[in-house]
Amino acid sequence: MIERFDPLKGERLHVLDEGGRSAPDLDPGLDDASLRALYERMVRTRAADAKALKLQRQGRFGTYAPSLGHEAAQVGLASAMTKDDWFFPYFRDLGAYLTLGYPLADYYHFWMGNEAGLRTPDGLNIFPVAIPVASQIPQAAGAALALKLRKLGGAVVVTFGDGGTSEGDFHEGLNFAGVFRTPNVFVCVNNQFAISVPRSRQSASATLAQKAVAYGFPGVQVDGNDVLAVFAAVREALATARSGGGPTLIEAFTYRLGDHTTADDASRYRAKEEVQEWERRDPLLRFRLHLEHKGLWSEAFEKELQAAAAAFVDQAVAEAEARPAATPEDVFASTYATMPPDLAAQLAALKESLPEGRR
Amino acid sequence: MIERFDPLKGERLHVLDEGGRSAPDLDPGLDDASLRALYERMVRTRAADAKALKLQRQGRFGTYAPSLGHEAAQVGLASAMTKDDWFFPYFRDLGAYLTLGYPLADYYHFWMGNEAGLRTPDGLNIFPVAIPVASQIPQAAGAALALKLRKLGGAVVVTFGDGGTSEGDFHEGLNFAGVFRTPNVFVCVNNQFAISVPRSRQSASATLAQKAVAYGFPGVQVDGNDVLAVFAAVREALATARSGGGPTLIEAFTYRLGDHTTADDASRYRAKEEVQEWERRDPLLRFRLHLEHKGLWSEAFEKELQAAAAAFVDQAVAEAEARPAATPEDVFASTYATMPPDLAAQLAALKESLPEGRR
Amino acid sequence: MIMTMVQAINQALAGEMTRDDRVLILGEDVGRDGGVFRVTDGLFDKFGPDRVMDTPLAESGIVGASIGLAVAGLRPVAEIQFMGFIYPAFNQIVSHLARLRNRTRGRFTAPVVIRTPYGAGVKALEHHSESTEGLFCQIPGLTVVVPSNPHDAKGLLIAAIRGQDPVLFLEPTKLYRSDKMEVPEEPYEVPLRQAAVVREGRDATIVAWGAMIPVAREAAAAAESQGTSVEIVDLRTLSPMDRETVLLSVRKTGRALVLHEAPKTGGLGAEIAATIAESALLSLSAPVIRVTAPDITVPLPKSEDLYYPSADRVLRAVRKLMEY
Amino acid sequence: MIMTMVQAINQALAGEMTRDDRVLILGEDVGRDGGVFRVTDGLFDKFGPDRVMDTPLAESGIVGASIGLAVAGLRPVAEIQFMGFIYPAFNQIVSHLARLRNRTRGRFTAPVVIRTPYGAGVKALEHHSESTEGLFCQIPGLTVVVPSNPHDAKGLLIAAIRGQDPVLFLEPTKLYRSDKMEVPEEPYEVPLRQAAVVREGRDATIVAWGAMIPVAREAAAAAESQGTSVEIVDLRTLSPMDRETVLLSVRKTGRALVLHEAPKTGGLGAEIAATIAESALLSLSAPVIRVTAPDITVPLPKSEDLYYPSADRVLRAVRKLMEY
Ligand SMILES: Cc1ncc(C[n+]2csc(CCOP(=O)(O)OP(=O)(O)O)c2C)c(N)n1
Ligand SMILES: Cc1ncc(C[n+]2csc(CCOP(=O)(O)OP(=O)(O)O)c2C)c(N)n1
Ligand SMILES: [Mg+2]
Ligand SMILES: [Mg+2]
Repeated sequence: MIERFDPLKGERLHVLDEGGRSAPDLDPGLDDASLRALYERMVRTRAADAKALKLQRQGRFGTYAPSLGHEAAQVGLASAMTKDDWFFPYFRDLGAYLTLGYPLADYYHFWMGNEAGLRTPDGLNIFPVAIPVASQIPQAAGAALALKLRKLGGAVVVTFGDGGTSEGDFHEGLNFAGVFRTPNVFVCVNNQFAISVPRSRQSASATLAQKAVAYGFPGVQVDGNDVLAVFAAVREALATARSGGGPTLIEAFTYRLGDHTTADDASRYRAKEEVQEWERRDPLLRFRLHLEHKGLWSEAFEKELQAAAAAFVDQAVAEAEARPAATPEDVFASTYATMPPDLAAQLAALKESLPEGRR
Repeated sequence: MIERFDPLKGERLHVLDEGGRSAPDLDPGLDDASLRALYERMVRTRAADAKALKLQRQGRFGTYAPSLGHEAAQVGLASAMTKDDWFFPYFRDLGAYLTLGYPLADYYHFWMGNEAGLRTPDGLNIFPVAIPVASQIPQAAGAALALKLRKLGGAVVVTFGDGGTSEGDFHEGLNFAGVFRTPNVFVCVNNQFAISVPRSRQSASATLAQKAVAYGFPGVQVDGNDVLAVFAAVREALATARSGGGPTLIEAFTYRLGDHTTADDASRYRAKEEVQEWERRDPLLRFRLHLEHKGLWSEAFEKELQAAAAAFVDQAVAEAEARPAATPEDVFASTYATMPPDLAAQLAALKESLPEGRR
Repeated sequence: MIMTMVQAINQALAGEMTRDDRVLILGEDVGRDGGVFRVTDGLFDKFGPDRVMDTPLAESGIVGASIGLAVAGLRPVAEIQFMGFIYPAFNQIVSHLARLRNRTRGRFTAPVVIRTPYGAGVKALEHHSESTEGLFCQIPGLTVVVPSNPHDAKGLLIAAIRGQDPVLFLEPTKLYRSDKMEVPEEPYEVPLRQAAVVREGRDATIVAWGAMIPVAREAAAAAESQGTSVEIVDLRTLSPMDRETVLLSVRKTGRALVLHEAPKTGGLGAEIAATIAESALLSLSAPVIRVTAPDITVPLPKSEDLYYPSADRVLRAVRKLMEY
Repeated sequence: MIMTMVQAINQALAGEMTRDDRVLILGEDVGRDGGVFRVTDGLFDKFGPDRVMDTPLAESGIVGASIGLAVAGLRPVAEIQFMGFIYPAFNQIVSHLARLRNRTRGRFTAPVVIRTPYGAGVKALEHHSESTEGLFCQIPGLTVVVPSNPHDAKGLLIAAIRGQDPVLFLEPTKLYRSDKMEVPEEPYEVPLRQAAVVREGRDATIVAWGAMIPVAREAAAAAESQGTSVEIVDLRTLSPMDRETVLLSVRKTGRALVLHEAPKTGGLGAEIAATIAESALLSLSAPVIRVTAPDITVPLPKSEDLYYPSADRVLRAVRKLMEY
């Protein structure tokens, strides 16, 4: 399917039209439960994201990068993954985390300012979020090479933004993957801005998907607000990767509906009309229409999801905020496998200088 | 002309066939004097290169990266440049240096181990050679942006090898150039090896020229052993650049006939047959045949050139070896615009510790 | 006029761009957005897209391009969005920017100023609180500057832009808006390579810079009330270092404390302590003490207090110096 | 068996790859070519292309990929062709390799060994003589090792490969083939984080590492003939540093000289001198002296003698220490 949409010809893969009707020849053919699950994940993601913003305004959260508008891309790609696959996320991936089973309390805990929240639970193959843009990409290529060499069967999905494609690490990572034909799926979430810098300033290439031409593997642009399109493309790319077919670059074309982070004011560089235009293309709305067409959506169902999501989120907040603060030991202990004597001495001295309660 | 050869279709620009006959529709139409000059430059380059190797074996030269086999690429690209253009070379560009008028004595002086040899004579716009692979590429994009902003009219040519295309700086440099539509001509001298690493290990892309697709400007693969093809392509790309048409990536497909450097032994990783095959495609031989067809070559002419080249080279060696060694002042003075007191003190202390003659 | 450091830097940039049309700004979000800290606010509208250029998201490209811009006759002031993101440009800085003059024996130079927000103490995201000045103070050819107040920020930046050497200009985010002071409207230079004694004292010397100056002042005030008179040397230019001013003060007070927010081992404090021990050993009535962050990665906000030097820790160290 | 450092390192690699099939080598020209210094000679034929991998020419990619390889269960030994070309990988090293354990509180670790030829003294090309260990000795989480002889090279590399932390393993090119010594055939570990007293003495201590050890020995021998007994501490692991061994020696001799080939300012010598002044001040009968390269870029071969510390300069410094 992917090869049918040539980015050099400006073609883009859609499964759902704006009205939520799916193209029969492209529909991934998920059963009702799976379709409902996709929607539920998007609803949860949005609820968890909204709560994070609220907590930030209340000073209970650090600077936060909202996912509003990215739900279809995040949930779509993660829903196509299996337990054997690895995920190398970037900093705007809430829906993918939740879909893969990363505890929301941990996610919150990290964004509240605690390293402990970055400790991926055992059994989950989720690499810690990369803050330095694009630095995770060569790492993901290396992890995929390891899976290939060890014949473990899984594949590695790595995400990054449109801005991320400008970094040298994007190039070096994709080039490695091409040379070693690693089982990688590179998902560029093109929300058309890198903070205030528009996509046109990021690269003169007509699409970001076409950059795959430089690395000798396929690239495809998909509608990032169409959860089925993202799901279908990633599922196919993963199958190709697992079967030794090599990497794929997928550009998910979408739009960031919120500010870059809570420290940003997008109104300085984006016209209200443009934002409104994209609000009309809300990925949740479109998929809800699809479910309606299939008779899988009702007010009651919606209420149920919203209520469940709210409870889920409140529970996570409570858990995260109940976590004890990191002790000095916690902060020092993981610098090396075993603590050097000088560092131990620094720790002891620090504790002495701390008020009772903080030691 | 460039757009007629699509690297994605595996097309490559040749002007001369193996027998030295030129394709009428592609021939740049140089007059006899210019054609002879191209040949003379290649002959000189080869003589100067051979001498460097000889000096190195005699211990009169440091480790050296020979240009044997690259003469057509080097002379062809430099012959297309004008005084207003800038050149950002890499470490295997002897023929380009000579063509642009860089004193061979200076070139030798540098490779003999003296910074003074890197001091481009006033009036020449040649940036110092980049040893860290690909690091010159974003610099060349910046210089071109300056020419554009200052409306100076010139363009910037930057060279690098096939290995150079794997570095992040290649990507960041070409991407900048695409975004700012800078007057750049990027010439990748693909000699099919990065030391021992074959081109196939460098990237999975079928050609290196096609990487231009990622940056939104044209790329073309030319026969790098065909001086007229390189000249014609670079001349057209320069014209495009100067007239605001933006950058071009030119892949000059050639072969390194010698070792990577005098510290390398290419026989460890290349079959003799392969080398011999390419020796038959010697760029000088091919162009000599072309001159013969045009009645522009004779034994006498060749003798003349060889004699002149030998004299030119010997003169440069004598000059370079007559240069005084750098003084401690020379070595300290250009670290900052004005020497900090501590550094001056270090200089004084060093001189004290030196034998009379070395101060 | 009373202004913050952000305003002072903005004024320095605007002034130099008006004075010299070769000066231009490039970086991520420096244009319409005015920079994530609003340091370049208004400059895009005032000078246009050819003088204030948003670049692709690529630090090596930004510094590499700046070298090319400078060599071809312009005066780039590049912004790296946070010091934690300068590392991708490290090769361009170390191998080229700092060496170009020497490599060409002066034929080509790269008078590039790289500005970047620097330091912790503002509970920022991971990688947004780096203070790795020590990495850059061991690179011959590079000048490293850190202002500690709005007045110096303006004057030092103007001096950097007008200078002939590449300058890494580190702006303490903690001080961007924390205090305001009177800053002259007209352009002026605060000379590079000169430390300043920002508080006179008799008993001990604190050598510090940037956001540690207010911490040092707080500790000094507390020490004063306990009868100890502390002198504070604001290094301002970290490299090349003004050793004279440091040694003069230490020879006078006989006691030295070096304060920085970077981890202890290999930090610039080591160079300062070594210099004092080398050149003022006989004046010392106590070993030099370094008050720094521990040798760990900057913790996330909730644990920042376990990392960031406090006035209280400095005060304890001063007492230790006095009691030695 | 009598062997060079190149052979010893080669044997360490071969031995570990035989012992542990998770160990693999990647880098530029490490395969068929056996590395530009022949350090990996024969390993490609012995272990095949999946264990000895030539990579594209991309240092950030090499280190970044190594992190991924390690996280996914392998034990990569990456080669950076020369230390002067490690800078493009600086972000991967500082922001990720050194921090991964801490960032994930131990859930993920990156036991990667980065080998790279290091140092001047062999009249190499520009950028091929770097000794910027000081940059890496201020990065929490990273271990930095420099062997000074074939025996240590083998044992330290084996310890590094078997260890749980990322290690930067700096191989002095000057020593690759300069001297041979008896090295056991079987694998053995020389423990990390432990300095060694390689020459006993009473009057003064020289702290050095790598290619400076032979220089120190030469100077010590000359001093001996002049009646001065010099002790030499080979640091071996530069970070985390074995301060105990250094201080023990200095407390005994009362005089300290730090010797390294990197420029003085901000070099690791500053940390050592500062440590001694902090913790052994009262034992010092003279200020610590640093013998280093001047604060300039490594000159090209013809001027290398103006940069590289000589035994003669060390000897003068020892005399100065004694005459203080
Ligand atoms: C190497 C690096 N440079 C700069 C930054 C600061 N920064 C954080 S996010 C961002 C923009 C990222 O844009 P994009 O890649 O499109 O992802 P998006 O935020 O739009 O999802 C920038 C410049 C960073 N985190 N890392
Ligand atoms: C950043 C960097 N890494 C490694 C090296 C070592 N090195 C020098 S030349 C070279 C191969 C270059 O190959 P290519 O770019 O194809 O140019 P060629 O030598 O074939 O002309 C390598 C790896 C270097 N100089 N710079
Ligand atoms: Mg974006
Ligand atoms: Mg090559």
